[in-house]
Parts: sequence; C-alpha cells; structure tokens
Amino acid sequence: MSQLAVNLPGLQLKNPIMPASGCFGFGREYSQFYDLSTLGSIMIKATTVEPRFGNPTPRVAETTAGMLNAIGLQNPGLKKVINEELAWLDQFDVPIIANVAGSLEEDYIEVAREISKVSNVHALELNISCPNVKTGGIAFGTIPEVAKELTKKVKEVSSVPVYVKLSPNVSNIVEMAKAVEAGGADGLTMINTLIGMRLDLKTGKPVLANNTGGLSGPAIKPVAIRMIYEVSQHVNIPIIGMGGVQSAEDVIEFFYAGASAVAVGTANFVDPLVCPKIIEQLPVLLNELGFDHISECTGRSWKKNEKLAYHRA
Amino acid sequence: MSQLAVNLPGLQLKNPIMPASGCFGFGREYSQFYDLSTLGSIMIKATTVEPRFGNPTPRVAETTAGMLNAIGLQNPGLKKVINEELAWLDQFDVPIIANVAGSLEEDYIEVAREISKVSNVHALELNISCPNVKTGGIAFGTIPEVAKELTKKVKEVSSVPVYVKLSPNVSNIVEMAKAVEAGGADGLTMINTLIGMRLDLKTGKPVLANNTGGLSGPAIKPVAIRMIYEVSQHVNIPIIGMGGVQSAEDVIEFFYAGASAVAVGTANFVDPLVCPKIIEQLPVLLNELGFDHISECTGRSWKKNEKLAYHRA
Amino acid sequence: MIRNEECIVLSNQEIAHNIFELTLKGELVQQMNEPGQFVHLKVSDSVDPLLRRPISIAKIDQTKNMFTMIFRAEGTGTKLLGQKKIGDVVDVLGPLGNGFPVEEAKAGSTALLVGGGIGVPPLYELSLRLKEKGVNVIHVLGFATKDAVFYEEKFAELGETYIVTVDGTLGEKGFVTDVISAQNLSFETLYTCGPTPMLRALEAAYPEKNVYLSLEERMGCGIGACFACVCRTQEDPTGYTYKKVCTDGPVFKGGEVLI
Amino acid sequence: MIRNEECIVLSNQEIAHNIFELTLKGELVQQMNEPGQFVHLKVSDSVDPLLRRPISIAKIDQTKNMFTMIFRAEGTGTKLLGQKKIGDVVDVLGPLGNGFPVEEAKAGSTALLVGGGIGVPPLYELSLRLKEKGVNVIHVLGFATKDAVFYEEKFAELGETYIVTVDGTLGEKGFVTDVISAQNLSFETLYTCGPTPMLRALEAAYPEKNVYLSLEERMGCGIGACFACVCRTQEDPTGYTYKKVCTDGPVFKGGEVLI
Ligand SMILES: Cc1cc2nc3c(=O)[nH]c(=O)nc-3n(C[C@H](O)[C@H](O)[C@H](O)COP(=O)(O)OP(=O)(O)OC[C@H]3O[C@@H](n4cnc5c(N)ncnc54)[C@H](O)[C@@H]3O)c2cc1C
Ligand SMILES: Cc1cc2nc3c(=O)[nH]c(=O)nc-3n(C[C@H](O)[C@H](O)[C@H](O)COP(=O)(O)OP(=O)(O)OC[C@H]3O[C@@H](n4cnc5c(N)ncnc54)[C@H](O)[C@@H]3O)c2cc1C
Ligand SMILES: Cc1cc2nc3c(=O)[nH]c(=O)nc-3n(C[C@H](O)[C@H](O)[C@H](O)COP(=O)(O)O)c2cc1C
Ligand SMILES: Cc1cc2nc3c(=O)[nH]c(=O)nc-3n(C[C@H](O)[C@H](O)[C@H](O)COP(=O)(O)O)c2cc1C
Ligand code: FES
Ligand code: FES
Repeated sequence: MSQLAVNLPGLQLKNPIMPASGCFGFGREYSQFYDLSTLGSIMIKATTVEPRFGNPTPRVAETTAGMLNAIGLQNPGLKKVINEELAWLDQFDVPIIANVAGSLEEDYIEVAREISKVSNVHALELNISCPNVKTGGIAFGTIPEVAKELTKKVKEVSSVPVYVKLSPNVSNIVEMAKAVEAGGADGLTMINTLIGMRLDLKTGKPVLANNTGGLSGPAIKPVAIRMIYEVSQHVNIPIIGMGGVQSAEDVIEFFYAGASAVAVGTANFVDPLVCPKIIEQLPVLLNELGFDHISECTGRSWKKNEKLAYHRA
Repeated sequence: MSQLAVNLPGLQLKNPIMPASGCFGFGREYSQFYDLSTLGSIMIKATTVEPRFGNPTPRVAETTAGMLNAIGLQNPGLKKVINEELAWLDQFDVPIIANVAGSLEEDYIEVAREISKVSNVHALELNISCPNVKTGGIAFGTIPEVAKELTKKVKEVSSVPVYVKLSPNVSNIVEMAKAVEAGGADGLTMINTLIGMRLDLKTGKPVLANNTGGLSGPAIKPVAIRMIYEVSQHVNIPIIGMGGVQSAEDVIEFFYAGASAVAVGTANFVDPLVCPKIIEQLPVLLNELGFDHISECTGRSWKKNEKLAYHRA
Repeated sequence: MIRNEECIVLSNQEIAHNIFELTLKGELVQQMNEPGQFVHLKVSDSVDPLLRRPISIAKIDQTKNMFTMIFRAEGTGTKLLGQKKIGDVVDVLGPLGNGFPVEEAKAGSTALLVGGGIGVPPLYELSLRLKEKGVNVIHVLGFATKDAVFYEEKFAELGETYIVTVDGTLGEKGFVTDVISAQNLSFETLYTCGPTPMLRALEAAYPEKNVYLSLEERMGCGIGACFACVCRTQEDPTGYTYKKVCTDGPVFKGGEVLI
Repeated sequence: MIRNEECIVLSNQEIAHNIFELTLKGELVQQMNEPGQFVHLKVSDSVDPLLRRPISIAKIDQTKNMFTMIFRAEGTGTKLLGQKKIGDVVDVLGPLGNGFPVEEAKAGSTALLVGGGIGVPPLYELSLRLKEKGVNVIHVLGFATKDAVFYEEKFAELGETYIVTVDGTLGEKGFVTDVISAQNLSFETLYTCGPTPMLRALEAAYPEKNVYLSLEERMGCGIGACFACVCRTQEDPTGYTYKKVCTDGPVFKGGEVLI
C-alpha cells in the first residue's frame, strides 16, 4: 500500500482517496458498508456555526450523467459536529478534513478556529464555493480579493493547514487560485459543482425547490480536469481534485492533470463501496501503467521531459 | 405547422429548430439526408476574413455524455463562404444565420459587413465565445465592456440583425448579456461550449492536440438551462438556446427556461436526421402538453400567474 | 442490515397499463423484516440514468429468497426497469428505511389500508402480515383510471376491498376519502401510502386515530448521508429539526412530520 | 448513397484475443461498392457512449445483404459492440468515404497488401476483389503478438501471406517493412492500412510505386460536416488546404496528404 501513500500539508494519507464533502455525511452511514479506516481521509459535510435546516425539497434532480443538488448546507451546527460527529469519527484511523462554511466572514472564522482544534481534524476545507446558499458561499468564491482576504483571516485562526475549495463558476480559475494562494492557502480542493438547472416537462417549473442547484457527477469531469490542469501549472500548493470520479482510471486522470489526491462525491450514491473499490484497484492499475508510486502521476499532462511510464513497463 | 412558426428580429421562422454553428458545416452533407428547407434556419460554420486551417488533430474527444472539440474555426474564408456556400444554400427556402468570427475587431467588422449583405443571410451570430482560438474569440466573450464595444461596432456595419453568442465560461452571465444588449444586440444565442479537457490514460497527455477543447452535448444541458433562465429574466431581447438538445422534450425545456428558438449541435453527429425528427415531434408534444403554440412555452419557468397548460388540457 | 447485491430477475410482467410486477431473487431478502421498506435500484450499468431509483417492496418470500416490486414505467429509469428480462441482473441496495409497524394493530381489531396509485404496492405485504396476525383488514385503493388498476383480486382475497377511480371507470368515482366517508368505514389503525395530498387529507381527517403514512421524496443516497430527502417535524415546523425519509421513514406516525 | 439503418446482428465472435468478427444484415449493403469504405456505428441507445464509432467494412455480401467488420474491443464503445448478440440491432450510418481503387491494379499484375493490426480487416474485401479480377495478391500482415492474429488462413487462400509479429510469437519477428525487404517482394501496386508510423514508412520506402493508404483519424460526424478529421496535403503543408479523412479518404493516394 505504500504505492498509494501521499503527504500533503497536515495530511499523511495512506492513500489519496477520500469521500467529498456533502456526499458522505459524517461517515456513519457508510460505516455500515466498510471500515472507514480504509479511506485516505474523509471530507465531512459543511459545518456552520449554528445548525441549519437547508433548502426546501426537492433538493436533488437527475441530469444526463450528472445530478443537481441544492441541499443548502444542512448540518447540525459547530457544537454538535464537534461533540457528536467528530467524536464518533475518532474511533477510526483516518484524518478528517473539515469543510467550513458560513454566511459572513465571522462565521467562517468561528468555525475554523473551533473545529481546527479537534484532534482528528487534520486540515480545513474552506467552502467558499457553495452555489446553494443565498449569502456567503459562492460570493466569496468568485471575487479574488474577497477570497484572498477570507483565506488570510481563516489561516490566522486555524490550528491546521487550510485548503480552499474553488468554484468552477468563474471566468478565470487561475486568478482565483493565485489569490487564495497569496492569502496563505496550504492547498486547493477543486472543483465544487457547476451551477445548473432542470425544468419539469409537465409543469414548466424548476425541479428543485431552490430553482438552481450544483451539478456534479461524470458530466462535469472534463471541466474539472481542465481547471486542475491550468491551476496546477500556476500555483505551488497541492490540489485535491474532484468532479465526476467513478473509477481508478478517473483518479489517475486527475493526477495527470495535476492533483495530488482525489475526492469522490456523487459516485458514493451510486455505489456505496466505490471508495474502497477504487483504493483496491489503484495499485493494479499503477502496475499496468508502469508507475512505482501514484505521486509520479501528478502533473504528467503538462510536465516536460518525463519518460512515459507506459513504455517503461 | 403554424403551431411552430416564430418571429425573431430578422427571422421569420417556420419552426424554431436550427442546426448550431459548426455542427452542420454549410449544410451540404446533411442535404443528402433531408430537404434543408424543412429547417427553421441554419447557423453556418464560423466565417473569418481569410481561410483558416484550424488546429492540429486530434480535434475531438469523447467524454461522458459529451464531446470536446477544438476545430479552431477552420473555414474557407469570407469570399468562398459567400460565393460558394451561401450561393449554394440559396436553393433552399431557409433563412441563414451567419456565424461571424475573427481575431481582431477589424476582422469581425469586415466579415459582418460583407456577409450581412448576402440575400439569404437574415441575421448574424457574433461568435465572441469560441474557446478554441488563441486570440479573439473568447477574450471578447468574457469582458463585458469589450463585448459591448464589439457589438456596437458590428451593429453599425451590419445590414441584418445581430445576435451575440455568449460563452458559459464566465462568473456572471447576466452581466455579459446586459452588456451586449446595451451594445445593441438584437438577440442572444447561448450557450457556446464549456472549456474542458480529457487526458489519455496511457500517455498521460491531453487527447486533443490543442490540449483543451469545448465541451458540448447532453452533459452541459443543465448549465445551458440555468444560464438561459437567468439571462431571459434580465434582458428584453430574444434568446436562441442550445447546449445538449437531443429531443423535442429538450426543446420545450429550453423554451420554458426562456428561449424563443433552439439550435441543435452535437446531436447531428449522433443522428443526422435529428433536426427533422424534432420538428416532426414538436406539434405532437405541444398537443400532449396542452399548448396551442410553442411560443407559449417561452419563459414559463419564471413567468408568474400563468395557468399551467398541462392542467388546461 | 443493508446489503448491496446483484439480484436476478425471476419475472417481470406488465400487470396494468405501464405498471410492472418485478420479482427478484437474492440473499438480501433475508434482511427484509418489515412491510413498507424499500430498495434502491441501479437500473443500468451505464451513467444513464446515473442515480438509483427507490422502489417499495410489495411482497417478500424469505423461504425462496424472492421479493416483488410493483412500479409504473414512467421516466428513464423505470422504463428501463420495465424492459428487464428473466435472468437479467439488477443491482439492489436494501432493504432500506423503516416500514409499517404491524405490531400497532391488535389481533381482532380492524386496520384500514389506504393506497393511492403507485403507493398501493407496499400495502400488499402489510395486508398479508396483518391478516396472518388475525387483524381484520379493509382496503381502499385509489387509481386514476381503470387501466391503472392492479392487484384488485389479490387484495380482495385478504379483506374487504374498495376500488376508487378518479374518472369512475372502475369501482367508485372520486377520491379515497370520499369512499371512506360514504361507506362509513370504522377502524382502529390506518396505514396509508400514496400521493402527498391524499396523505395530508387522511392525516387531517383522522386526528384521533392511529395513523401511519408512507412518504415519498426525491433521493440521492437512500441511506441517510446526503440530506436530500429531509422533511420538517410538526413540533418544530420552522426550526432545524428534521427527519430523513430514507432512514427515519419512509413510514412516519401521523402527526410526526410536516407533509 | 449514405444510409442510416438499424441493422441486425447475424453473428458476433471473438476470433482472436479481444478481436471480434461482427456480421450485420441490412439494406444498406446494396450501397457498398468499394473495399475500404467504413461505417459509423451507434453502439448503444444511451448517451454513453455518445458518439458513433468508425469501423471498416471487411467483407461485403450483396446477395445476402450482409457485411462483416472486424474490430478490437478496447474502449467503451468497441467493448459494448463486442457484447452484441445475434438478433440485436446496431444503428449503422454508411457506407462512408472512398475506399481502395481496385481498378488501379491490372489483371495479371501483382498487388502488395500490407496491414497492421486492426488495419488488416479492410484488406480482406480488397483482396477478394483483386483476386477475382485476376490480380496476383501478396499479403504482409503485422500484429503485436500471436494472440492478436486473425484471418491468417483466409488471406492465405487468396495469395501468398506473410504474418509478422512484433514479438516473434508467430511468423516473422519485427515489422512489416522488414519482411517486405527481407523477402524481396516485388509488386506494382501497394495497398495498406494500419498505424500511422507504418503508413509513413511504406510511403517513404516506395515513392515510385502506386501506393494507396488508408488513414485513421478521430471523427465527429463521419460525413464531412464537422472538420474533426482533416489532414493537410503534401502540396500545401502549412497553408489552409485540407482533406477530410471521412469523405475524401479514408484511402488516399501516396503523396497526396501529409501523414
Ligand atoms: C420510498 C419510495 C418508495 C417508492 N416506491 C415506489 C413503488 O413501489 N412503485 C413505483 O412505481 N414508484 C415508487 N416510488 C417512486 C419511484 O421512485 C419513482 O417513480 C422513480 O424514481 C422515477 O424514476 P424514473 O427514472 O422513472 O423517472 P425520472 O423522472 O427519469 O427520474 C428522475 C429522478 O427523479 C427521481 N424521481 C422521480 N419521481 C420520483 C418520485 N415520485 N419519488 C422519488 N423520486 C422520484 C428519480 O428517482 C430520479 O432520481 C417510490 C419512491 C420512494 C421515495
Ligand atoms: C476510417 C476508420 C476505420 C476504422 N476501422 C476499424 C476497424 O475495422 N476495426 C477496428 O478495430 N478499429 C477500426 N478503427 C478504429 C476504431 O474507430 C476505434 O478503435 C474506435 O473508435 C475506438 O472506440 P472505443 O469506444 O473502443 O474507444 P474509446 O477510447 O472509448 O473512444 C473514445 C473516442 O475516441 C475515438 N477513437 C478512439 N480510438 C480511435 C481510433 N483509433 N481511430 C478513430 N477514433 C478513435 C472513438 O471513436 C471515440 O470517439 C477505424 C477508425 C477509422 C477512423
Ligand atoms: C449532495 C451533495 C452535497 C454536497 N455538499 C457539499 C458541501 O456541503 N460542501 C462542499 O464543499 N461541497 C459539497 N458538495 C460538492 C462535492 O463535495 C463535490 O465538490 C462535487 O460534488 C463534485 O464531485 P462529484 O462529481 O464527485 O460529486 C456536495 C455535492 C453533492 C452532490
Ligand atoms: C464540432 C463543433 C464545432 C463547433 N463550431 C462552432 C463554431 O464554428 N462557431 C460557434 O459559434 N460555435 C461552434 N460550436 C458550438 C455549437 O454551435 C454549440 O454552441 C455547442 O456545441 C452547444 O450545443 P450542443 O451541445 O447541441 O452541441 C461548435 C461545436 C462543435 C461540437
Ligand atoms: S436520500 Fe440521502 S439522506 Fe435520504
Ligand atoms: S468526421 Fe466530421 S468532417 Fe470528418
């Protein structure tokens, strides 16, 4: 398994596979299917200071090779997440990445300060890109200066490294990435969902009560790959990639693009065992492709003068 | 068929279905399969002043429920398009929308002036959103002020109404739409392709010689619907919608979102007869849904106080 | 325990217009304890459709490891499901959720089972169990029209059965609630599954009875992880208390959640 | 004339490792005139995979309205195609493109047919026609390894046949070009289809011969409308002159296009 071990700021991962935030709750449900210690990490559901109910239902809709969601950051609030969820997760040998959300800057700061003190929280994922909440969220995620400032302030209070989650709904993703890097981000996670919508044929109205939602799943993979490819060439911090990952092959493609670890979101709903399956298949695939270690794959799409591992085998 | 007739600036269409630019050449190939006069309109391949070869191959790649292309505006140049292609198209009873492209402002102006004089060209589609050319194209498509200025200048020289084709690769599509409306655009066409990428599992390198390409097909439909939904509520000019349309049901969804006509791109490659099939199915579907005329569908997702046609039937 | 298993199609038949009765074989049947639970089905190997589809369990046969579902082939997923042939494989996640509490109806008492359209199926296994226990069962089953009616005889074998169609093409004309009043049906426990307006009407009509309602909501994971399927509680209608239809439900006690 | 038809699978067999021989029945066989043309196949009803797949026609039987293709099941599309069963339907667009000119080889002359891997199939119908016409045919067929070899006997029935494998597990070891030199094969016309480096080597090796090469390129429409499959001409290597592989090719005369 050492073929899969990766080290990222704050995160010594036995493998680079982790469920994406919001697609795995706080792990309880999936622990019925497998031992969560198998995972490289877990990105837990977005946490806000106060509990939130989220948006009215319907909150999900299907699209071709994708899904829309407008959960609206439902979560039990900072206190319960710390006392109940993170405490429960402590039984597993797996570092947690805590997804931090809010409406105002103060909210982010408060959550970041408190949650980063919890011993099994090894990194924060600053969610400045949630498309499904009216204030905050995506506003922080589309204006580089605002994102930079928020990153800086969160960094000041956080006891663990801070990864910033980028929104794909921007004209210039590289600019956003550079801004948060300048703000002190230790890493990036990308991409969050694309904003999308589906209308009901019979009523003519949006299927989602929130009207629009975040598009995830295989449909968005080419956009994720493109953005990681571009950003990874312009920043010096590692990227945890996500967007439509379903298989070990997809994971390798994200690494080639420039990722150093990969999160799996929507695919958990399709196959609850997808993460352990990918973790099992990765070494086989790496051997087939002729790589000794998965980190050799990172950035291979743009790195020059590297021998093709495939021909070396 | 009067159930399908729509009137847009410069365009009296017997039906609102037309092939999207770049997905139909100049119509010759598809004329082997059906009478082009069946179509509401034809959006011809982007035309530049000089002939262009375009990008190196491979120029297309498949993605889940979508495709990437990086054709790079290959075309025979303004003169040949006018003398050979548009002259040939004149045998059909179908108004042409000429897709105008270029690298510099002057190029756009030159093409617009000349091509708009041709009798079967009833409207221009200003392609400020092509993701596959290094200069021009998308640069004009992401900065509102630049787009507005270009629109204004093209309007000045054009003998026919000007539709501006918007890029989805922006933080704020409504702002772009308003800018070109302020610049005098008579209509909008949206969306062009999302920028995407695919990497080869064996080599690690991009499948497309151009590295990135434009993502089209069913995968992008939710993004197109969302953008048309937002833009149509903020502008007073009509929208020709596109992005992943494959069926009559999709067409109605675009109308509900706010479109007044719909273009079909990638689906032509899958089924060369898709446009006439949709045109045939539309009246049946409208009857099922209880609409007398297709224009009743426009904007139904956000219009208030309209009885649901479905319940009226 | 929830299991994920490739089950084999034993039969798949159109039993009414666009209504299919699908029987699958699999080990996970051993885990099915309650009527009213559901399974989450992956209907194709491809990404189209991407998500699973929730379908109620209509009949359980643990001796033969078989279970039956009844569904309407309407959208992409259920249409594909309708095309499954004997021997085909269906990827099943289940059993999921909490079903109807059989123990709430005492032997000798009367239970009223009210189903609407495609909400009728889970009531079948429920009725079998109640009957077995010695509960007197009455069924009121509402459908849109004659062509959509299914399992009329099967329910009739178990107890008094009223068919209601909106257009009056079979049985009584109107809604299930009309028939319950008109027939002056008396009962101790009410179990129901069907369209939300029907559930709402029933809950309002019998505040003093022991009522159990099965809810539907769009789902992502089906196992409680994604927060897609939440509903509010009647106790805290504007706060942040919630129940998940997939794990807390789909069956709730009347008065528990906001419908 | 190009047609779009739902053809019926008459047989589908794995004839070498991951190599399938698929025979379809359809009216459009009447339109197939030349060896070396191809068809564009929709391998699934769903959007996955979305695009059609170009596959060469390997054998044509107009009296029975059947044609045969040989393909390697490698990616999503060809794997699905490999799973087609007798009686299944495949959506075919074709015949497409310009094939090998049989008329360029005179009766009594010798034609050398050089195929590489999955480029071998279209040479089969070509060889049949040349043979029929009285042309002496020699085949040099290159494969990666023994397991990948197919149609060895079928070609041998028509003329001298050399099998070459890269790893030497069957026939000669090395590349097709090695064998042509080693055997000192003489011929008037050269027809070839296979990987680009092979085509390039052959074109360079026989500038004075009558050479016809079949090219491969990623395709969108397959009918000339999308400009996905263009290549440059040797006359104008940096200008804007181009040929489309799908309609001007896939077979080009040596010296015509830049490969
Ligand atoms: C707990 C539960 C039990 C159910 N039991 C049955 C049953 O026994 N028989 C039956 O016919 N139907 C049942 N349904 C409804 C069934 O899930 C939907 O009809 C089905 O998902 C529609 O899928 P589709 O592909 O045909 O439609 P599409 O419109 O293509 O589906 C698109 C998306 O919307 C979801 N969706 C659409 N309609 C519904 C709905 N009514 N409820 C939940 N999700 C929906 C789909 O799951 C999918 O994600 C049940 C639903 C739930 C929640
Ligand atoms: C004119 C022509 C004739 C051909 N004849 C044959 C034949 O007789 N037998 C055979 O086995 N193969 C043939 N090929 C190659 C065949 O088209 C590809 O192997 C096939 O498209 C791969 O599809 P996939 O779904 O398996 O692979 P994927 O990798 O899933 O395909 C992804 C995309 O890339 C395209 N693609 C991948 N490889 C190729 C390729 N080599 N050429 C063109 N497009 C490609 C696919 O069409 C698809 O659009 C021919 C190609 C062309 C252009
Ligand atoms: C139901 C659902 C809920 C999500 N909730 C969150 C969230 O709370 N915080 C967050 O940062 N991202 C959230 N996301 C986004 C995912 O973490 C991920 O970035 C995105 O879905 C792309 O990955 P995928 O295609 O593998 O799903 C959510 C996605 C889904 C589908
Ligand atoms: C192969 C190809 C070539 C295209 N060329 C052009 C073009 O020349 N000009 C243009 O404005 N859009 C071009 N487009 C974009 C389409 O017109 C359309 O906006 C987009 O593909 C979305 O529609 P679809 O999903 O139906 O294909 C091209 C798209 C494809 C797939
Ligand atoms: S469907 Fe995911 S929580 Fe209920
Ligand atoms: S594949 Fe479209 S032009 Fe050749």
